Amino acid sequence: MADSTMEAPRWCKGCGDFGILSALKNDMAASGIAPEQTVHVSGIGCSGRVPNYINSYGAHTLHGRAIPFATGLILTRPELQVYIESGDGDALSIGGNHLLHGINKNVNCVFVLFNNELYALTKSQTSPTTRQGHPTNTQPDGTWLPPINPLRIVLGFSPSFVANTADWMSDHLAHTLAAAREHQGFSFVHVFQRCPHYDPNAFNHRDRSWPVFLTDEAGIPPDKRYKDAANEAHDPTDYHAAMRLADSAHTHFGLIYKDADKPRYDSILQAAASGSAPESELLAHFRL
Amino acid sequence: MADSTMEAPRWCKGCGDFGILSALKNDMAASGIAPEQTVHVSGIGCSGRVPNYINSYGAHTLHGRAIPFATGLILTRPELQVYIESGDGDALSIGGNHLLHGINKNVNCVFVLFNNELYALTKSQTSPTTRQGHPTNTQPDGTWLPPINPLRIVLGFSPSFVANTADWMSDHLAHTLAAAREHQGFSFVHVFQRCPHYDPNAFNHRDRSWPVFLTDEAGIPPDKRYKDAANEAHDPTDYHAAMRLADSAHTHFGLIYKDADKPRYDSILQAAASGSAPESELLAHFRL
Amino acid sequence: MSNISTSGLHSHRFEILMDAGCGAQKAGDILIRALAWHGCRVYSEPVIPAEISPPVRTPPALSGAVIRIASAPIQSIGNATEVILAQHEMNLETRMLDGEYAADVIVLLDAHDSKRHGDAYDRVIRQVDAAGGSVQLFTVVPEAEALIRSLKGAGRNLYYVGILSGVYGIDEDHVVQAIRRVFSRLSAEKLALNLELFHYGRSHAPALGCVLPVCAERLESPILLDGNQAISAGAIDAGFRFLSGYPITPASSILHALAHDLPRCGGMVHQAEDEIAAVGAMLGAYFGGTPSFTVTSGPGFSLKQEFLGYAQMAELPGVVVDVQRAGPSTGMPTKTEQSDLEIAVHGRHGQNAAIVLSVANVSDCFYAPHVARYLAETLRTPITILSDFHVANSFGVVNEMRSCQLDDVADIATDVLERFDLQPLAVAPLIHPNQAAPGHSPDMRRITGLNTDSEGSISYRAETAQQAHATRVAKLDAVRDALAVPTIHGDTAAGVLLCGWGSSRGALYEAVDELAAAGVRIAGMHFHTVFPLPQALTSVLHGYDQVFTVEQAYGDARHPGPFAALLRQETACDVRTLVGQATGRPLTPGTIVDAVKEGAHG
Amino acid sequence: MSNISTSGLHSHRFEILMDAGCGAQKAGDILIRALAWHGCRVYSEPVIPAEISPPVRTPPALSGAVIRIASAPIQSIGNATEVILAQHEMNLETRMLDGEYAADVIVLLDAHDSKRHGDAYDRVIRQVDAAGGSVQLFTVVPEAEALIRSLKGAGRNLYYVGILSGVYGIDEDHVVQAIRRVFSRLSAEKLALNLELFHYGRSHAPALGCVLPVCAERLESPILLDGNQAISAGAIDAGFRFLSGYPITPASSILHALAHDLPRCGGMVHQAEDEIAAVGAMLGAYFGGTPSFTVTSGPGFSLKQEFLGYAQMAELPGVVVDVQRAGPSTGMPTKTEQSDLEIAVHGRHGQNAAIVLSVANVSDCFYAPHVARYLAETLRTPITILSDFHVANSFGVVNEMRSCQLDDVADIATDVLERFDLQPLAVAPLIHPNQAAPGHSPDMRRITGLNTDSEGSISYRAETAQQAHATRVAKLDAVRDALAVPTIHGDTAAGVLLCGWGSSRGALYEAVDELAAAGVRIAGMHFHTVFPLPQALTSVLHGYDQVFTVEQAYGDARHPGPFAALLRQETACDVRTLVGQATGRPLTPGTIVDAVKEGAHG
Ligand SMILES: Cc1ncc(C[n+]2csc(CCOP(=O)(O)OP(=O)(O)O)c2C)c(N)n1
Ligand SMILES: Cc1ncc(C[n+]2csc(CCOP(=O)(O)OP(=O)(O)O)c2C)c(N)n1
Ligand code: SF4
Ligand code: SF4
Ligand SMILES: [Mg+2]
Ligand SMILES: [Mg+2]
Repeated sequence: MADSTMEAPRWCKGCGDFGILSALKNDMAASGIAPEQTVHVSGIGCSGRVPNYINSYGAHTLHGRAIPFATGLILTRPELQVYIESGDGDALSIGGNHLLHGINKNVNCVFVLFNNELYALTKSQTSPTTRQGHPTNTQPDGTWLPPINPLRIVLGFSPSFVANTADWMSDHLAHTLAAAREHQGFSFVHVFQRCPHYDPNAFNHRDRSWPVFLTDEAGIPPDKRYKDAANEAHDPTDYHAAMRLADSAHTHFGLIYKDADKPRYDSILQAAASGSAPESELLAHFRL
Repeated sequence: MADSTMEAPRWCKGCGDFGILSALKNDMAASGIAPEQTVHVSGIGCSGRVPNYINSYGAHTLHGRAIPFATGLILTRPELQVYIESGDGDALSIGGNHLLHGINKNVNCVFVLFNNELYALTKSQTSPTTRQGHPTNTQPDGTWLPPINPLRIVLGFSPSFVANTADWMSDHLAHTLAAAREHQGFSFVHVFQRCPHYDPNAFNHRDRSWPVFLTDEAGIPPDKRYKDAANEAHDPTDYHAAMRLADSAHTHFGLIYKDADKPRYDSILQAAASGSAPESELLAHFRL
Repeated sequence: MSNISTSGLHSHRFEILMDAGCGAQKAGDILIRALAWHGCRVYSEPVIPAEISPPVRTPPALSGAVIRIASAPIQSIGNATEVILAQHEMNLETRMLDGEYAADVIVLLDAHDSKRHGDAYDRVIRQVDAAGGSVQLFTVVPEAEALIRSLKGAGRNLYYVGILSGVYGIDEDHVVQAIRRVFSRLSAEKLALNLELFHYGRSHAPALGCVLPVCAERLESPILLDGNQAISAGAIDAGFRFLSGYPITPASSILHALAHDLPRCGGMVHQAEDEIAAVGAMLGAYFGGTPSFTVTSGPGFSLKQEFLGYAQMAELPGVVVDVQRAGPSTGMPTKTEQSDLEIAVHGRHGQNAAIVLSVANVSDCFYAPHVARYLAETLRTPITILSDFHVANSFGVVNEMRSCQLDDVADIATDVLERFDLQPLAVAPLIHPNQAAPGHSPDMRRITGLNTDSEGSISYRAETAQQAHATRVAKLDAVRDALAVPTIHGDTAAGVLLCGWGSSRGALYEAVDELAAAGVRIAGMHFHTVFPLPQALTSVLHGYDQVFTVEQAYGDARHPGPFAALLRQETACDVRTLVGQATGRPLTPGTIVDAVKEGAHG
Repeated sequence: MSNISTSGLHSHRFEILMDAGCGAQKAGDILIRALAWHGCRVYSEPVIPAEISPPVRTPPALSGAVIRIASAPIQSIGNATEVILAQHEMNLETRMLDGEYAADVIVLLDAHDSKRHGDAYDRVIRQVDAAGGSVQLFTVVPEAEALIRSLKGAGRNLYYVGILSGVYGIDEDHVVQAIRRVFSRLSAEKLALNLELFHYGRSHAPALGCVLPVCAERLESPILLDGNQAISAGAIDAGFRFLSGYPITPASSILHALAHDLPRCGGMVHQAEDEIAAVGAMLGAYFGGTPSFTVTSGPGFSLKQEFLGYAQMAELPGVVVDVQRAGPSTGMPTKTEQSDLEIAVHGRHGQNAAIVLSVANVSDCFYAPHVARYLAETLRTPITILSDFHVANSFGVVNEMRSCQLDDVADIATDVLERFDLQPLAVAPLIHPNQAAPGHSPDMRRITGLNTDSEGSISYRAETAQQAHATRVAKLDAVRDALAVPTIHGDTAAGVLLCGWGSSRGALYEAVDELAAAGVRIAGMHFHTVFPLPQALTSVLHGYDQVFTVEQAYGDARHPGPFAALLRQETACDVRTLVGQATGRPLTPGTIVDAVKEGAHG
């Protein structure tokens, strides 16, 4: 262990977070980027613990606020590789507005949404993605509203990269993270994440024939271990096709949408910041 | 004037807010609902002043927070008619997350977005809807990013009612507000609003032939005064058609989308709140 | 080493420690009930792990119940644990770091893990021995182990319940009854297995010669609940029909309880998208005339401040329950601290000090919502109730609280107000005459966060601004004037006064009693209403030679803790902090006693 | 009534009042420059309307410039206006409500609107007369009116500049030069028209017999700027390269200035989606090693608190400039108040009092960022700078500040620290040894808002929690120990002490001087660093018979204002508030003088 403050994961047995953690570690290794040039930024939740378990720089920030913190870092240290880890409550409930503006600003980072469809760390409350009817501690007679559709919402924000994957598809997850990292901009990676402790019946993860993998040259290859799964051709640059796919995001995995030309706020600000006017003349303008 | 605390509007000459204010007053009159059964709730901005200028109950709340305040009111007083007034900065910058969740909860109210494409009250800063290149005090060399598309974003939130209109189309505005009020749920009314003080060149409002009005039986009738304007048939229940229209929202006016069946959080909570268990037995459960 | 020594009030403390998920808290629940039925006064505190289900045999996995029994009413968890039952040596070692064990502690240690972790067991046993305690290893009988295995590890806690109930000689019927009650949702079959495990444990209990402290005076109608359950029930009884909140430890269980109960009483719980929305919805509902409140803890409380300032400006009532946890920032969510006094009083921009109540025990928790609603609606201002992790989660067996079914706040019972040292307010200053809710005509209320004059119209005039400030201060004065200086506990003629607030009451009073018994002349004063403070307090405090605070927040002789700072600010008396403990653990009487004794020497 | 009486320091105050959008502030700008060139010391304050362009001839439309000139350095706007030029009677009537006119005020009132509003004119003129002042109606000459009409109403302000420059006999060349400077972006043609209007006004100026107070000592390199401009320039000079903020009055103009200037120095301004995001981005940038700050005002400051507590916990540096406005809540955004002292010190959940600096004038504004950055980086903690609407918007003519181009904070000049009564810190306690920024290996920093031990590892242990609190308190002590008690202004042997902070300095010092001149023995003490306070302060304050505060926040003899409360808390001295003014208007020397005199009688 390279660092005294790094810790052993404290998640429940069978938690999907373990799979995402290894995928993130593997992606760092695959990237060839030095750990000290990598920063993991997270919010609060079970998912928020990731930075403490990875050998890199890390910031476990506040509930819902990982994106603003990361934005300041990315703007001023463009050479760093930044990953953001956030839960469905963190990103879509308290932090929804930062997600909108992060995606709109399209700052360069890999954003990983750990969607376990509930608030786990605070012991099972309804989150925006909890399925209707599922009982939680705040809606004990069953969650009242249908869940929001994260992919539809994110597509509404006009993103530059949206992919759908799952914690249990290690191969697909690895390819997705790599594609997200290689994309220059805000890469939104939606990961279905199992929370066996509070919702053992979520997701159809045992059925290997059920997923449909999206295929395209520029996309993410289907998971090799899912031999019986169907493939479906999809052009990730077609926004309205992506929008239609969003409705079936519980079965369709892969690169949903990509816009390589979306302007990046970070590049624009960095370009503008290239001046170096003589500081000593700061007050000249005010001379009488 | 019915009330000592009602005030005369203090907007600049030619401000589009005047037109929206009269439309709101007219709609109240048309509704037949008593003023004391009506509440206007607003955030902060030039637009936020509306409740002070209307003869009804009013709450001029905090910047970006009109929706949460209104939500508490609507949940507990379902018989009231609630209008929410909010600016593009108020609703889409600081208040974006409340908009997402207000629309998702689909509580019954008429939400009016005053989109003047900048922060006016604070003297011209870039807002999320400011057009790229337009100089403001915070981006003096011209706004860096393309504007966000409010209709696309709102459609991403899976709304139940979305309409597009403009402060200068008084007839169309009136019909839009009426349709919004009659719809039971969160009615999102996007109004292009002129701010001649800071952006005299925004919007193509002098050209009466330019707007395209959407037509449908269940929709909003075209503005009668725009005789040369084109009409275009549009089925407001077709989500993906609405999504495509959103991209041309600077020219297309009318009812973009409507979903009469979207569940309403307010009705669900009100139905659940019908119990009247004997309070005196509150502690019975804890007896040893 | 056979007889357990009990203090003056015949109190005894023991605890059960296990890995998270193994049922230590259920075991505690069963024992508390059985002990209460047996006739003991009981006070209990859970040890709650910080993670959902941390890996077994790690420090974060520690979960447990600390139970204190006594022959007289108690309101604190006491000083030191005299008997421990621990599942394995790691639980024991972790908990020992808190330093809350009696020197001669007796540890009953399950030997189950000792084969694989012999060295660790030896090390920990030596540690206990070195400190003067003793460890008795025990082995779960093979038949029971087999049963537990068949239950996939469950049921060990029932075996431990058996052991402890045997050690203390708790009436077996009471224990069985308690098991049936706690496991009322279990299938008959599963219940039978658990009862079997209980009996195995009971028949193998060692004889430690413990004598149960039994209270002569029986409670009339004893109930068992924790602080958050009491606040939840109290809120309904106080007439609140709308709760909006956002999940956060340790406040969430109020949301959970009321999500179940409020709809059944015609109310609703709204889980908002964040804490700003939660407080906003509360104010919107109150604007509509519905008694409403919100619950939160530290981070959420910070987020609510902007709206609380708005409520003062717009004259909206509102109630915030802040269940404090250890801070700053995310801090230690499952640990206790009196961390939010400063923000509660002063935490908003602009000048708008707020009225703050606090709770010392479960009975207070039930009545605080009534008093908060009374003040909020009378003065049209938001009120904060400060609870804390300790009160929220500690179980007390108390007499059932009186149902008030408060409708019009003017009807509040004076004895309920007196619990918070209050009389009915003599005057209720208001900035705006019109406080009508929608539906009333003709004068329709329009609220704003902008400065307004006495009519409610927006005004930027010098005079109206000063006047509005004066009226807000007059609201505080109205409370100040209605407040009595809290009754002295202990020696009313002493020269030294110890002050505390909120959950420190039990420890403070017990410490004063113990010191009195030891011949130390000392007085204790406990505050339920923490801001404002009674007008007469200044002269009272200046009457003492020395005034100290005991707080669960950082402070020392040179650095007044937050409550000492507040008393200094209000009275200009040189109040110092004697105990300023920000460890995440509740104050104990012993810490206070020791600090007083040390102070007397040094 | 021909000679204007000036006080001891030969000061004189006049103002120009117009409807918003008519150029009153441009007129003020021209006059200030011309007066400074002429040799006067100048201090000026704008009257800013609350709305963008409120309807003309309404109270909210009032816009103007208050200009004080003197024969010696001044730092306050003084007491009372002696000459007013008003566009119409409504401007005059509205402003009179502030009650800041000399009894014998001379009003030059444009008769332009008197035909349509004759009754109103008469009423207001009678009002002025009744108070002892006098009104001289004047008419803009027809040729000029015609010109103004051709300019669609613009240019009237230049005519007024002409009148006032004539009244005071300001060197005409200086005025023309000032006009050219202020209108440097105007076309030659438009400029010529404006100059023409100026000349019309000048040639029709009445003779009031005013003598300009000229200062013997010329400033070496005079510059003219307001507080927000000075903070903006200071921030660049102090090495800040990242500003994140969200627009809010009266802080926005810092964003505007730096949006222009920072990129030219290799930095950037980030307009975030809200204030929470703004402070978060600031901390993220500082985590990356870039000196960063954020600017805000009241409502935004409330929203930033959660992240400021995080910064203390995670040991991140950061600087917040809070330009205070009148509160609570939305309050009066275009009015001044010392409203945020309490939240700045105490406004976060958890216990984490923060270091707070304040500024008294434009020179302070330039240097405060340096000191804040020094403290923030040395102690790895966020620092707040409290400015206010008055300092932010008041123009002072001062000697050009010395450029420091601060790179390594250890190189900060001691005279810059001394401005805030500070010496270099002797020790810099830290919770965590590892403060590396990304890019450094091998020990990679991981931050969290959870409690951590001295290695930076998450810890829920009692001991580490207490220790982390102690270290945070030690950071405050490090500052406390480096602070000197501020120098006494006035009678060092007086028994009565007046204390103030931030922008009250000019008024406080002038009042003390005036009282001394009148034979009253009194001392003044002004604080730049408001929290913590110097260790020796307790004994110093206890040495006085009476200690009072003068504050721009609510307080009175019975209710200590926020600064009095802070002094009481820190020193346990019975500090009272003598002037507790929360009117939205800056403190004046006269208010303080009167209060002292009254206090002496009553
Ligand atoms: C401001 C604030 N509000 C609330 C909390 C309590 N809290 C911690 S995690 C969490 C939600 C976690 O849900 P999610 O983001 O889905 O993460 P998960 O635990 O499911 O991975 C909440 C509400 C907090 N820490 N801070
Ligand atoms: C918390 C907070 N932040 C900032 C402000 C300052 N503020 C007032 S209005 C406004 C933006 C107004 O823009 P918009 O919502 O578009 O309304 P408009 O004035 O254009 O109608 C801002 C930033 C505030 N009042 N409160
Ligand atoms: S509670 Fe759920 S999300 Fe959290 S660690 Fe356990 S399984 Fe994972
Ligand atoms: S600034 Fe713009 S939005 Fe505001 S009142 Fe003037 S014209 Fe209207
Ligand atoms: Mg989750
Ligand atoms: Mg706007």
